[in-house]
Amino acid sequence: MIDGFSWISIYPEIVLLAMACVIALVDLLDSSERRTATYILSVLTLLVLSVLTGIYAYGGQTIYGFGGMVVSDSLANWLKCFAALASAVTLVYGRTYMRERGVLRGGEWFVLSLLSLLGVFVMISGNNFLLIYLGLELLTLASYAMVALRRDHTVSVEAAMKYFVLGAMASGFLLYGLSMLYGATGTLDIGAVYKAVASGQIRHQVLIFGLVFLVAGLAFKFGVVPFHMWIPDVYQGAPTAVTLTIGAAPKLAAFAIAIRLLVEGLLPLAFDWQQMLGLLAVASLLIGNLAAIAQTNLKRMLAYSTIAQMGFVLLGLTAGVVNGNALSAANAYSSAMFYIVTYVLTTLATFGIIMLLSREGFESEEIVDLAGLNQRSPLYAGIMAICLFSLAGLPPMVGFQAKLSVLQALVSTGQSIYIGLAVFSVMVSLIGAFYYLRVVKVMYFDDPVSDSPISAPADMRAVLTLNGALVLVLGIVPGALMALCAKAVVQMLGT
Amino acid sequence: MNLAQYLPVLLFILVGLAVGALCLGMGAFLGPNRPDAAKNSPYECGFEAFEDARMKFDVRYYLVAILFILFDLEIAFLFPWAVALKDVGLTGFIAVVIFLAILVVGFVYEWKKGALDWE
Amino acid sequence: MGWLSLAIWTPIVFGVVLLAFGRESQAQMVRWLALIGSIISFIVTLPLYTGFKLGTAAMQFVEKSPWIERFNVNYHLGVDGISVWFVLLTAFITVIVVIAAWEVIERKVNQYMAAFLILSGLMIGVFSALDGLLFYVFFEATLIPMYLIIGIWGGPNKIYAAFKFFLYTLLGSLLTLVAFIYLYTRSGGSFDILTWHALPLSGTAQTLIFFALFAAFAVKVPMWPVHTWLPDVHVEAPTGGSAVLAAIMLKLGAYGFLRFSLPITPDASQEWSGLMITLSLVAVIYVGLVALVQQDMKKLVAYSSVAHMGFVTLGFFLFNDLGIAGGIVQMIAHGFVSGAMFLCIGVLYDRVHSREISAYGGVATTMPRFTVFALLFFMANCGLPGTAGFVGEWMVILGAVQANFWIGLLAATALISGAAYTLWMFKRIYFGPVTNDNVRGLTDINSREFFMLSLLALAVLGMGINPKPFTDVMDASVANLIKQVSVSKLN
Amino acid sequence: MTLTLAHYLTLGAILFALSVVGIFLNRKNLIVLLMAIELMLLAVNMNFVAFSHYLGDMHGQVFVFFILTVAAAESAIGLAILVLLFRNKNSINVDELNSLKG
Amino acid sequence: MIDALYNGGLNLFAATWWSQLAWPVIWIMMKIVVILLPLMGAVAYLTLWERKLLGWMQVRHGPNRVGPFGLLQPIADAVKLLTKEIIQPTAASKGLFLLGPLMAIMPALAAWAVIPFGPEVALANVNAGLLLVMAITSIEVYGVIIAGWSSNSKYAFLGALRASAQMVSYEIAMGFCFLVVLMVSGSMNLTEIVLAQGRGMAADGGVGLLSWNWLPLLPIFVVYLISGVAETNRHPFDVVEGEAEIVAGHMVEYSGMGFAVFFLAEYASMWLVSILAVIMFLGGWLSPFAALDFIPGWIWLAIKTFAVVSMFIWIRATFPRFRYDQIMRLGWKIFIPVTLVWLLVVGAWMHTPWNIWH
Repeated sequence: MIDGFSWISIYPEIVLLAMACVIALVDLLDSSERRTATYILSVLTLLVLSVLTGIYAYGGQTIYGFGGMVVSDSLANWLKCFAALASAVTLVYGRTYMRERGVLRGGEWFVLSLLSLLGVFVMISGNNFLLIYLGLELLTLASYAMVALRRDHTVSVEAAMKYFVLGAMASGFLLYGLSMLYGATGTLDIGAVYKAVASGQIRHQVLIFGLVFLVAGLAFKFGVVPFHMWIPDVYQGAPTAVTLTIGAAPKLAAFAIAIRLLVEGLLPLAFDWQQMLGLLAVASLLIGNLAAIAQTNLKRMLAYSTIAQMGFVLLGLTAGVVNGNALSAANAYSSAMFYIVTYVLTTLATFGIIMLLSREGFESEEIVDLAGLNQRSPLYAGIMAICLFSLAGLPPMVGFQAKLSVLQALVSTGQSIYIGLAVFSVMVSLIGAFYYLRVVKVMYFDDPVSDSPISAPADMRAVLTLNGALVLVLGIVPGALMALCAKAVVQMLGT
Repeated sequence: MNLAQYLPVLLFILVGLAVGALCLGMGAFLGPNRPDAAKNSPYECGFEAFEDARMKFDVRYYLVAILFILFDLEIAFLFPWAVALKDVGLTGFIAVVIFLAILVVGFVYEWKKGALDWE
Repeated sequence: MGWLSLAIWTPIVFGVVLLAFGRESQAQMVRWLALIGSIISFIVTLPLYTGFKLGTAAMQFVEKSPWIERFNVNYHLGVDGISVWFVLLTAFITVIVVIAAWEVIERKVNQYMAAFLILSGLMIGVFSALDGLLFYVFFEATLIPMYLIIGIWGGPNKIYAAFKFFLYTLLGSLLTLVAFIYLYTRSGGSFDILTWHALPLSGTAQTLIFFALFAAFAVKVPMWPVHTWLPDVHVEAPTGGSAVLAAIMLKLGAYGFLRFSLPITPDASQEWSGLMITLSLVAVIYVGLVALVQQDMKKLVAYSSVAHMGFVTLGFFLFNDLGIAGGIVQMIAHGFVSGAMFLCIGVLYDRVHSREISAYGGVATTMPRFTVFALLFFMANCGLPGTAGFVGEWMVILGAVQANFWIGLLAATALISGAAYTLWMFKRIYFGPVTNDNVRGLTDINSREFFMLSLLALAVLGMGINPKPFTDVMDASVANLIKQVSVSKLN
Repeated sequence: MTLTLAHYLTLGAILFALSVVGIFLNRKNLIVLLMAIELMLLAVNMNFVAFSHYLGDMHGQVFVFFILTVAAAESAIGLAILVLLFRNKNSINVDELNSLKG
Repeated sequence: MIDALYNGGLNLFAATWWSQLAWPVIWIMMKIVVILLPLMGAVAYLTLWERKLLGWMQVRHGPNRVGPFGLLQPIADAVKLLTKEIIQPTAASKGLFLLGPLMAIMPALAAWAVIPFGPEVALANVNAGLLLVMAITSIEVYGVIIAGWSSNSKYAFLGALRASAQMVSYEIAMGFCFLVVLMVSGSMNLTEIVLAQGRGMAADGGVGLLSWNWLPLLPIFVVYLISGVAETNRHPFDVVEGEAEIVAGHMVEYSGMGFAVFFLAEYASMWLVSILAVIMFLGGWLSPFAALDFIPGWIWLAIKTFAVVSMFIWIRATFPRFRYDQIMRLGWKIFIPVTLVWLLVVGAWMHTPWNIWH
């Protein structure tokens, strides 16, 4: 279904852009510190968007629009649906936090969040190097600004600077890779790139040269070793709400562009990029987990844990093609998708708790700040514990199912190297279990340092509880989500 | 496109620099050169200059620079469009209207935020 | 919803409900609710025994419905002669533990009770799961409540113990997961345990799987030399935690050998049985000697647990009827006895707050009623005929003699050391003059403790005098298991 | 001597390498860092334009147009962050970006 | 005659390097000189004309001592400035300090390369002419910044900041003006822009004056003129060098020829802005009425440009100096919206049946 414009393929983006503009203007009228109008409007927009994209995704149609620049398939729409939800949840969690730090006074946070989400959307839907790049930049530029939103906070600004430099460099790498691929294939369209690469007419070395840079750029965006330097600093330095904005929805986008570029565009080169991803994954699992142990700052620890978790996602992506045979592709990519979706879900709740506990002038970033949480609030301690166990990959949390699907994808290749990878990943996740457990220990076994009551607005409480419950429930009944991921990926591979 | 067309421009640029250099050179050659400490000190209405003049300055200058970049780029985007306006027709015009609408949102935003106020 | 599902979910639902009553003022209500919950949970397991059809090795009370369709994972439950008693045992011990915690636990009562109820449901799930993944989920999930139990209500060194427990057992089970996934792939996409039983596997694959499974189960049992976590954990865990740990959790590992290692990798099991028997004998003899020198009551019982579990694994790897059946009986018996032992220690600890054997002496004079119970359990622990402890050990030794006289002889010597450390400890604690004021001030057990201990005493005596209900149930299954083990799966 | 595609690509690669070296070796001034980033994008532009010319395909040049725009937006944000950093730390020395560690 | 000259030079040496490279360069240099010399003269005498006109407007004589009617005054000024010492402040950055004036005068001169003085009479009749003008004139701000920064004096520094902020602000409005002109002309080639103004109903009817861009684009024309004044930092937008506030702005540390070069640049810019106004809005070398077509195009161009320049001086004489915030406000809050709106109006207009630019 290719026609000239196919506006239907970009309705979500149009709505998002229009509402971002409207909200920016509405915010001008609202000078209150709480920004209720902006807040409600933003969250409503995001919810409407997630419903809209959800309906699209459920319909399962694949629509190419604008001469093949844009693709709206069910993979894209599900990812968009989850990204919109993640953003909405982020806004709910972060509002009080940001208000107490006086950052809400500008109202930029909402607009920037929406714009970064727009970038995410464009990345997810982009079927052309140019569009993917633009989406990426929209996302990252908004993110840079958000990290620096606390203007008088040295650490935030420093984190923003680091993020900026490394992020810009990452874009540079990605672009350089793209330029090489463009030169080799003569096209920016991913479908056409695929055809050109599959034809076997193009010199392998040129493609590999481009691929190396491309993978490096992607690795930056995922934040995997050795391109992970920004993750800990940014996670720690940014205001927690912004950390969440960066750590949640954009991960979905990173996954989407990895799929679009590597799978849809360069599947014939899978043998090469799988090797690279495998190496990156091993390094991230090892370094992420080991470095996390040494952390005393919770956000930093979670940052390193993110690195390790992304290693798992990459592992899922490496198992797609075996011996030039893409039979296990659907299995592998859907496992990676399931992993990343559930990871985002879990991350939302963990950072939600961190924000919940931080008050004006108190960040609650250190692990010891969680001491005795169980005695202050069993509910929140429970949610946090569920999330941490999930991150550690313990059943019956959803993290287990995610790790299971990735391991399953690895083992089902039947290759001893992949089985070796599976065993290795399992071994290092034991290290991971250690530092997650340490946080649980602090929450449950240590005595509280303060007994001030934990208060949160009703919407945040409700969403947080739901979020935590979902981490558990999805672990017990993961079937639907898994099937959804599988269906989306199969459909994507089919077109 | 013929690059040779631009040779005169390049030459003119060089000549422009040369004219400036020539004037300065002649001035240096013809004029006296009798420096002394008071003469060579920065102009400070008679006060001693006691610190580096490159001090912090009002952030609004910086803001102007940033806004300039954005608007100038946007003009750069419109240049090709303007040239081809008669060819791209109504569709092209509407596309640019959308483009400008987004720009105007930004413009209104910064206006209301006070980024354009100088007092 | 079948009886097995009820048995699993009743305690879990009660546990989750209990979590909602966190206020101190609700503590009493929580206790009663937990008691009612555990009793109901126990009652719903009874039909499993009464309705159990003898003489068949087939799975009974089977429930099967799709769970994760993408991986062809089913919610597949069922029990056979090997597992059915453990379901009952688990539910029974949970009732005891709830009673035992009645006055002792004052902090976060609801969480304590909830943890045990949920743990109980999860462990029943482990025993009744017929789907590999389901088994694994239950198996791993038990770590979380146990970790919290040790960490929150444990002794001074609880954090070290909790981490050691968690990481040791997690390490093993993660490898098992890989093995499971491998089996899943090899079997063409099935997590069904019974399918795995029939799956032909090459020798190398069997060996690798055997050791991957060994990693999880041996740690859990625990077998020498990976038993070191057990004494530490027992020492630090609260009484209830120790009881559940010794009575049931250790059995998860042994049960895993029966359900997975032996039938899935029969050739590897045969091949490595020498090693397994050696490790078991080391556990039985060496650890028994280690137990002899312990100063800490709980540590002593913990080492004795390791020794007793050594009997169990020894029996399993003899590959004869008596050995395996004896091992299972020993597991059940040890469930009652070790649970009782820890509760006895708990009774003393609650009063004196010391676990050092030397801190006691002459307890018999101040707590006569309690001493009677204790004597019974201690005797059972060293395998006195007429108690539960005797049957299993005796069967295993007979099985060992059947297989190889020297193994039987070595195993039999362990009875002596078992008697030695148990009785010596008993003597030091209960007999002799009253050594200090603490002991002098002891009050005898109250009616709650009396009730709790008599329940256990009944079980221990009942099983010792009439073990037939236990062995009858398992005959067909054990015979089937031996058939499975003896048929090679190579090629 | 005629200029071939390879010449342009080599120049692009050299520029790119220079910028990467600039980013990693520069320990003194953040502005230099920003300039290195711009240089990196220009190196990419060089590639795109060269390819576009030799392929006879306009898309590459369109891409360059967008890269330039993004580069401008990027430097705007980069400078904004730089100003904030200077206000907070009174320094734009790369070595002084050290409050985050671990 | 010109062709003969060119061919004569071409055949001077029978070598490729000569005919391909050296002679064309020399030929272009000669043309540049032909443009440059009158331009320098015009710049010099613009200073005189400014003082004269100002004098007359204020009912006085202006310079009248040096030569008849003061006609030699510019030369005297030049000689004076030439013989003055060029002071280099100790605190200044030496290289940049000298680079500043160069960067100021270079764009003011180089932009003339693309200015058409008649049909086919342009040094470089390039297609991207307008873009080039915009690009080159943008460099002017570097001169200001470099001068202010390198002087290392507070007055210079602040003056440079003010000047550059003002210049870039008005550059946006100016860019929009260019844009609108482009829209209606459909070409960036300056010759083409002029020629496009010669077409249309009014021109066909013999009244070319009415088909020039100034009428349909009147708001844009006004904005352009005023932006032009601001862009050259002329009165009443000359707060950057306001004597009362910051003395001479970024030029405060310059003396002698250093100062003179800035001065030259300013006046050359004035000419440039004026001639651009004429080319874009006032029909370039076209005659206003068909009846006057006999007068050569370059005379029309000269007359029109002179008129615009004189208007600059007239404005100077008439208006009081703006406050800086007023300047910025005018640029951002009035000119940009006005040009934006007019851009859309023109765009829409061009898509109606009443489109007058075909």
